Amino acid sequence: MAAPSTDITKLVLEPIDPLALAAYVRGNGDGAMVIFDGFVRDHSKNRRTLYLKYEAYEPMALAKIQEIAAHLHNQFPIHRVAMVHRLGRLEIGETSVYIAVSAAHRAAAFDACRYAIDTLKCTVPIWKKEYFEDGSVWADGELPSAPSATSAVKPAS
Amino acid sequence: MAAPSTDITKLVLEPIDPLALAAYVRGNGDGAMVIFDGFVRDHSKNRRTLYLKYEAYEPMALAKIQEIAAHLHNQFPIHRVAMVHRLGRLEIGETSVYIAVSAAHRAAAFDACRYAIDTLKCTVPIWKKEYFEDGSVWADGELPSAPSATSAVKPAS
Amino acid sequence: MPSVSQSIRVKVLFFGRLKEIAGRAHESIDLAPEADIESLFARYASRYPELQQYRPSLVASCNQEFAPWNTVLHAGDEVAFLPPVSGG
Amino acid sequence: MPSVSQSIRVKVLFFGRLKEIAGRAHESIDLAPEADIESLFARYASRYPELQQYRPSLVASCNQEFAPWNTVLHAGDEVAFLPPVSGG
Repeated sequence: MAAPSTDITKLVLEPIDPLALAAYVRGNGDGAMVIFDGFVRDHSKNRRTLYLKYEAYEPMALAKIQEIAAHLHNQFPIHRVAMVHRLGRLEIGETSVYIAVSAAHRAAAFDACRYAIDTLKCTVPIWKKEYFEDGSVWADGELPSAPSATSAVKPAS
Repeated sequence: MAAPSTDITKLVLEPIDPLALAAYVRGNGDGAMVIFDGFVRDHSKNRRTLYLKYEAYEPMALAKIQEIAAHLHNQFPIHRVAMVHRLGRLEIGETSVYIAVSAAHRAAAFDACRYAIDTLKCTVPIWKKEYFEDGSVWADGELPSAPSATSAVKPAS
Repeated sequence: MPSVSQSIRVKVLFFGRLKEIAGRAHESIDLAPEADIESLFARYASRYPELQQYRPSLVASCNQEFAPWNTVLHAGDEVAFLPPVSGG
Repeated sequence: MPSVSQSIRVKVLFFGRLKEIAGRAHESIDLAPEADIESLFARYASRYPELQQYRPSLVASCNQEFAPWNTVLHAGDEVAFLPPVSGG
């Protein structure tokens, strides 16, 4: 279930280079690439954002990103995947997450790219703190759907 | 129903510059951008492709692309759109169509980008000729769903 | 009163395979008043019989908008026969 | 035969808001054998009462995999309490 070694899955501190990732992902045998670029918005809930900081449970986050990439190859007829998340301090407009998926046909590339970001957002242990002029807050976030207690009590079916 | 003047809609002969388009489309008030990059595959139906040529009914094709962009703004909460199609001779790996959509939230950007390329592929009067080692063919293409005859005969409902 | 034989001139455009068959990208042609797009196509199909086989796969446009085949033409109209599109 | 009082040592990690409350990113702690993640959390909640309110919004991991709260811990396990994730 490992992602093919030709995928790029990374957590980085430095700015993400979209052109290099896109160039790597698109192959001459493909015809389509879909990219998701997530970046720092200048506001949050009507407050002006100054900058963000991201932190991660790094080894687990990387493993979860690699699981997602591997799952994409199992579920969709795609070629290559790049999934990169940046950590540390990010300024307004800077890319926090970049996902590129290439495929022979666009439907698979769209489906896979969307599945990747949707799954990343609700399962990968990364946290965002938003800094405003008058303070900072941890973003609300999503509760990962973790396994429930291993209990003898079964839910009514 | 015109696309906002801040959109980019173009037919071009020169190579498409993805970085410039992406930088233009993503704004500091957005958080998400979805990009579709369609490019020349090195094969078609098990034959090795040498290169492609695209031609268009240029004024109508541009008008149809602008209609699609305008429709995106009507249907989806998005910010900016770039839709660029290249014409003339394209080599393997070169981008033929590039669509970027920015939005505050990713779902709208995905939906709009996908709608744009799906609609472009079946309604915009552009034609592709594929060149192989032993000849060339016009691509099969899609029949636009044009208005049917204005007739007094109604279909059974 | 206009003569019943007065003709109208329209511009016709050919693309893709049709351009190769017609050997030209466009031409102007004189039609009888009340001619529709279907009858215009029939005229080209009689001049270039190879065109006829493509009729089911074509859509028509008039003045850069998709148009039904029974659209009646007027002087100055720009008509095109559009093969299945393959952009993207 | 091992003594019933023999303890196990596990590593505990704190992230986001929890790291701020605990004032540290990680520590090692000795637990009674058969302790589960829930009891480990209870221990921290008694040390840092502010933690308790976040319990419903947390998920647990053991050895870098999501784990039920009743997972029994073993020596050397790495446990983390994960606030709602907000990557992307």
